[in-house]
Amino acid sequence: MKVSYFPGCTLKNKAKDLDRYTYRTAEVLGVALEEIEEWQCCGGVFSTAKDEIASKLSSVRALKAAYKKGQPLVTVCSGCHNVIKQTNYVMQNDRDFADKVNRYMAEEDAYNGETDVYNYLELLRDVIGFDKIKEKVVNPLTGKKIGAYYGCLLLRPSTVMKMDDPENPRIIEDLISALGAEPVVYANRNECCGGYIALEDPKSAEKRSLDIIRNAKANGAEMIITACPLCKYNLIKNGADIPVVYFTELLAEAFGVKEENDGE
Amino acid sequence: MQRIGVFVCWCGSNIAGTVDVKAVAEALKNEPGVVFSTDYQYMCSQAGQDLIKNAVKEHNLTGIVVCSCSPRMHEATFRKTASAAGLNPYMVEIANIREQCSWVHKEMPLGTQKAIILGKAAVAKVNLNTPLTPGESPVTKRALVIGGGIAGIQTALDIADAGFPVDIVEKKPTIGGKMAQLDKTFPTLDCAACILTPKMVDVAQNENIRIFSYSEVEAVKGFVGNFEVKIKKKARFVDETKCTGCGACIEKCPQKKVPNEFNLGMDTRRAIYIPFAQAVPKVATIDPDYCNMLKNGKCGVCTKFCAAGAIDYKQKDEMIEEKYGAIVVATGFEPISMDKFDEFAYSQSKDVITSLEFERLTNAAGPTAGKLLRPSDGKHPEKIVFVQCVGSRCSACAEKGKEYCSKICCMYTAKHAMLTRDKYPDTEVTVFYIDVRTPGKNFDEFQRRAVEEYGVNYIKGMVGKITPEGDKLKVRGSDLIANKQIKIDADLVVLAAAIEPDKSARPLATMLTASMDTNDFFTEAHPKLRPVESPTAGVFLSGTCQGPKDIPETVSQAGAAASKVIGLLQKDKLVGNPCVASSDQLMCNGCSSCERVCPYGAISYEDKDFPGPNRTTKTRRVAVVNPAVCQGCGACTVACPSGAMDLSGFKNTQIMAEVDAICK
Amino acid sequence: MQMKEYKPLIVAFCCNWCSYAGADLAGNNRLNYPAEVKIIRVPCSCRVNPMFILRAFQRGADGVIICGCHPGDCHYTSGNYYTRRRMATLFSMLDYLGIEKERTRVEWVSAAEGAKFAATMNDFVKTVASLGENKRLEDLRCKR
Amino acid sequence: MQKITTEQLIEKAAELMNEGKVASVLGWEKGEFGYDVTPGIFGSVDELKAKFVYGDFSAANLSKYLVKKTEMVQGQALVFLKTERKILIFLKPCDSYSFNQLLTEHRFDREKVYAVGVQCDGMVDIEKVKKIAGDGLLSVDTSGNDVVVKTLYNGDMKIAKADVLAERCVNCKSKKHVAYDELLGETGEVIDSNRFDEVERIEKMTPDERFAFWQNELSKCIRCNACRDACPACTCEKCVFDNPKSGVENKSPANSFEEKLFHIIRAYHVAGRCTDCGECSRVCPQNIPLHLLNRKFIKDINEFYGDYQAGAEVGSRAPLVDYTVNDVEPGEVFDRGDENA
Amino acid sequence: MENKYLKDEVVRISGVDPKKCMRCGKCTATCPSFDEMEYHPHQFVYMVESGDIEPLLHSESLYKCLSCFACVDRCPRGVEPAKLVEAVKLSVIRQKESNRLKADDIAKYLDSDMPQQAIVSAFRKYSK
Repeated sequence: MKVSYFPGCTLKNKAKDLDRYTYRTAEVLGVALEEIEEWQCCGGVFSTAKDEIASKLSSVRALKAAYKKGQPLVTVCSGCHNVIKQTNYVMQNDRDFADKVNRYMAEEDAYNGETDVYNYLELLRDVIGFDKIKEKVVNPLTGKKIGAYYGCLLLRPSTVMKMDDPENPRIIEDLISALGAEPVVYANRNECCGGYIALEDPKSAEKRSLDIIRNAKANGAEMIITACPLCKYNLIKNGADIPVVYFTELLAEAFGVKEENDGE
Repeated sequence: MQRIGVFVCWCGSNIAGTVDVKAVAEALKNEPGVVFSTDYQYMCSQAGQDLIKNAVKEHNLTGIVVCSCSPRMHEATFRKTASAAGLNPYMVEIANIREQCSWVHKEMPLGTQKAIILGKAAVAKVNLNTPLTPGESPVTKRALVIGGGIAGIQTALDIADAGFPVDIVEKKPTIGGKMAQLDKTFPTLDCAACILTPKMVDVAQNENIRIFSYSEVEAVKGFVGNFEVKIKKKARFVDETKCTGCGACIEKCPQKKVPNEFNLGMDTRRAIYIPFAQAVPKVATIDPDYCNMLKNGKCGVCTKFCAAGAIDYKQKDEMIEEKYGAIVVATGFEPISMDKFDEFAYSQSKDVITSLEFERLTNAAGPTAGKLLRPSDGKHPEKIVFVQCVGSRCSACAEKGKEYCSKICCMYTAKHAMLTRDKYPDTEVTVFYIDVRTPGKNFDEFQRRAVEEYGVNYIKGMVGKITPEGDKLKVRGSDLIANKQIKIDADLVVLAAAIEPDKSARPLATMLTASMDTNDFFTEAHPKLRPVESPTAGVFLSGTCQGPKDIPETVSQAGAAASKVIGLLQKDKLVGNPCVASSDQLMCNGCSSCERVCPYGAISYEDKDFPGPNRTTKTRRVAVVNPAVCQGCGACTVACPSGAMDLSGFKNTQIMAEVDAICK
Repeated sequence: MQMKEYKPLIVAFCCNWCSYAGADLAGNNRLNYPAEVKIIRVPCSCRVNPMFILRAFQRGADGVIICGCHPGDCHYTSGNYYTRRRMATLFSMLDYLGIEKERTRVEWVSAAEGAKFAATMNDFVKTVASLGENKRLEDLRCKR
Repeated sequence: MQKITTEQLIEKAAELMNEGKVASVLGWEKGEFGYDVTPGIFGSVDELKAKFVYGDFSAANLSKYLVKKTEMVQGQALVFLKTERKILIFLKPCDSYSFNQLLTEHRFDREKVYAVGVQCDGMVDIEKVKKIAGDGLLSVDTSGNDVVVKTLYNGDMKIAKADVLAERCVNCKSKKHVAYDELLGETGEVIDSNRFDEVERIEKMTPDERFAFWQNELSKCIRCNACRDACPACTCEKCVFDNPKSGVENKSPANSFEEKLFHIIRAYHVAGRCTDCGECSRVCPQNIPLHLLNRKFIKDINEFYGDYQAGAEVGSRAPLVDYTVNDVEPGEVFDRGDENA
Repeated sequence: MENKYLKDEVVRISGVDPKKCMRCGKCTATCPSFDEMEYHPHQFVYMVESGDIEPLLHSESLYKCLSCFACVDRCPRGVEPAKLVEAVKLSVIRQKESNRLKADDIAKYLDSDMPQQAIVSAFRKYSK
């Protein structure tokens, strides 16, 4: 199957692992990722201001490119996913906004949020199926106790993201189980790591991250996996003394497509 | 042609002061059908009524028009007068020339002219009146109460005490409902079992009451006074007539791992069980989902130990059909699921519990024999946090919470907090509240006692997140008065879950054609004036099926519902309002428009044969109005495209005749 | 002007439980309103068939008003909700045919609102009077 | 021209008849001139071959006839019940809405009907042809996208079909068949049509202009009842205008008001049930745009209570026998009218 | 007048109806940045509703919101406090020369591992 793929700025820079393992595991699963041509940065974070249009145009362009190819749009990075999904939602539900955008873009065919947006996790669960994933595992990660860290971007606002129960998500836990490891459920897995405030107020980010690491460890996690480069950065920078890796890396390991010298 | 008498009342000077009554009587004399016209000072007086009676006899009157005060005042009076004179009471029409004429218009000519026109309209209408006889239907003198909680129990006892037989249908193996699970009751703190179980025994011993436990209503047909109900008695695999409730079978049953629903899954029971010691009927029931014998034919231990020989693995569901005159719905409530509120970590920690679970945890007959111990490790909790309004007053997301206030949580939380501090003064108890709502007798005093005497720490604010870590629950809440974020490392958290109608209510409402609101609470016939009646005649509401309420309110509503039922059942025949709708089947299309607008479910359809040309018979679907159920609003008459539906007393032709008379 | 002399004929359909009682209360409190208003009692506003309204106009009424219980207070629980839909669509249609929309009105009057009843009728009569005689409903067919 | 041909339909009908599935066929019957097609009932393959036609003038909506044709009649004359065989009906997309609406109102028995959906490429309005070609029409045929007309006085001519397309087809609301057992040709989608433009144009007139417009139109009415008789929503066992008990019975107008009364009441009686099939205007010998009354109700209902298409699904609740507690007040409707004025 | 204008502006930008708030404080209870804030989420809602927005304009609290949407998701009444915070912030930084974060400042904050995402997001949030 072929899907449109939006990697985003970080995946081409500081989070090359996330990108590389996405490609590799998708190949195992028979999914061809077709990178959107000349994609532009999503902007990192969604502006909730109803009157901000320009900052959402790059997302609309990506969505529209996928629509023209008749493909779903797949993202991996939580940040990109949140921005693109929220933009798609306003294009579907805010007539006034969509009209303005379409008029600005001045192309013949209007776009009204027709594209299906999947995070790679959702693609694995809803399109491929965790059963199929299980079949592809060659190195079961038996015995590993892994805490899923969702952060805020994948789940909220839940009325828009609709990925999972925002307070008791299962999607990454189910993936961990499918890979043969043992998921560790802990309450702070959907609390914020501090996000972009790390730039201006690293102390604040540190507090947020420590709360998460502590809670994960207290519940028995020996490793944390995430979908977000910024989450990973914050957790590692702020003293995670257990490994923090991307879920795609774990997937690659289980599929036997991770090489020892991979990584930056 | 009618022979109409017109009677113009002076009402002293009330009418005669502004209206020339003689001129009115004179003018109406010439209207079609009028054979007699007169005026009198006080038509409603005995002398005035006698005047009417005499005129009826003397002039062979077939219809009467009284020009007087509002029909809301004396229509009933003059109908009785007509009746006494041997005339059908519905041959009387009133022209309201007081409230609508003499009292609001000052000039005599104007008033007189209008009075004449109103009189003409009434004459025009009477010309088209036909004698109406109220329909009569017999009343089956037996009531059905659906639900055996405190609401159903109280209603059944009150009806039975009035001498009428009552059946209670309860889906669980015992009656008692939610109240049987409670520990103490606010605001008096008497034990729930102590006040409930004697009532349960009363029910069992009352000769007028039959209990169908472990049973469900399957189908309802008929109408007020004449319901036919199918009840499914589920197989309990124990012969109720033989079982003595000795409990020997339970002791020996090898299947010990069945979650005990009475204790909300906090401990286990056997596959054969009696829900609790004071169950009524005290009869064992085999749970087919867990019984080894029923599942794979291997066991049979209970049979061996049953001295009464009551065990019957071959027992089948049984259908009972019974007739009832009235039905009382008392299906009660359930706390909502906490699945969607995992910011409170209900699914993550055994030590986050609901208030109903807390009741069992403090109940002497509960899983911890009344000792307040943490479900996770059996330790005594030193810090307890109560969270109010979990899922109540929640308008953001319908699938998550309920927009309404659940009403009982403020009081039971105060009760829990108080009892905890009373029994374990070393415990630190914090209650997070949005508002404390205590409108009830001795309610606010009770809540203040929790604070002032028992030292319960009330914080205005909500809990935002609970993080289980180690053996603690890290509670993060807000204190809006101090403008602080509060962090408490608690040992136990109790969630005051919103309550919602029992899941069985919705299908039941469909069977009863009783209406429900968007929250699945049953709606009342009138929210203020008829709060215990459903809009469907003969169906009454008792307890929380109608809306959240506490025990005293439930009991008083249960009694009110019973009195309405008694009032209905003591009648031998139901005399209806004859001003009801009926369908001219020759013109009816069977299109269902009328049925859709009928608020009472009074309209049904049947296939009927009609003679066609050349000795043929045509079968068509036509509407049938049940006059015992119809209340006469007339909504159907306008919905009907062919005009087949009409309303006696307010027929299309009658109203048009009035229009014509006024506009002439 | 001549207009002021003109007295319109108003037919008011009142539901038995609220508005008719409201009219009675107006009477009890001696609140005056024009004698041009003639009330027809119906069990519920939902009994009012559009045919009655058109019939009134056909026979020379200048204005028709329908009074019922306030939404939510219907004696029969839902009758006035149907009235509301029926009359909203009917009156809009009459307006579409070029018939003065001021000649038709729906007003919710409770049994306690005697004053509102009188005020409503005063206002309605004034409004209809200012329009003059009802010709349009009669004249739609014949070009003059 | 229609993509689906008369022959294809006859073939399908013959096949079903020969299989014994259907006893008779409800379809379109040729007239004298090619453009005067009428509804017809066909009892045999021979009859079909002789008289059946499907083309640009097969405009009639046949669903209404099912009410009488599927009646449960027992007795000597008809033995409908004894046969297992059904009646075959051909449904164009707009007919299928009427079909569903009648089912919603329990007006016929679905079990007795075999419905074949037929692709429709738009029908031609003969009145429009006459306007262009003038009097003395000898024959009208369609070929491709053209209408070929032979006339007595003005010779032969070719007219683009688009120019003489029936108004209801110009503003076609749906190419989708909402009911059928079998489909011939293709079914399409619900179309975002401009069918309310004309209503809006009238709404935007001043009240005086509106009055003048309708006075002009309705004064043409001769009270022939064709609109009522063709309307698939007018299937009452007895019409109020024929019923002495209704208080409005009349065969011909007693005064000038009654014309208007008839059309207002008729539009009101079908409000919320009218599928906007346009039969009323098509059959009106005086060419009164009666559909503009019905469309006004449809437009109002859509605006006041949310979009509703009668017949889109069986069993839906018509808006005038429904309500919500927050419905618009009749007075507020007028405010909206002012904005338009 | 000034306040009323500002309130309308904030309500317009955010699309939030602060009147829906029932004052339960769950937003503040759940806010991860509570300790860093001078004005807390429930105060934002209350102060916008009452038009008392001036103090918010000068507060550091505007820049402490993480846009984590915990308050938005957990609010029982659907008030969406985070959107109000953002709208108030925008009404400040949209003024001339009022960007919180300037391009020249970036270098001093960076470390070698910081993902681009952080820089882009911060720019989006702190500058117009």
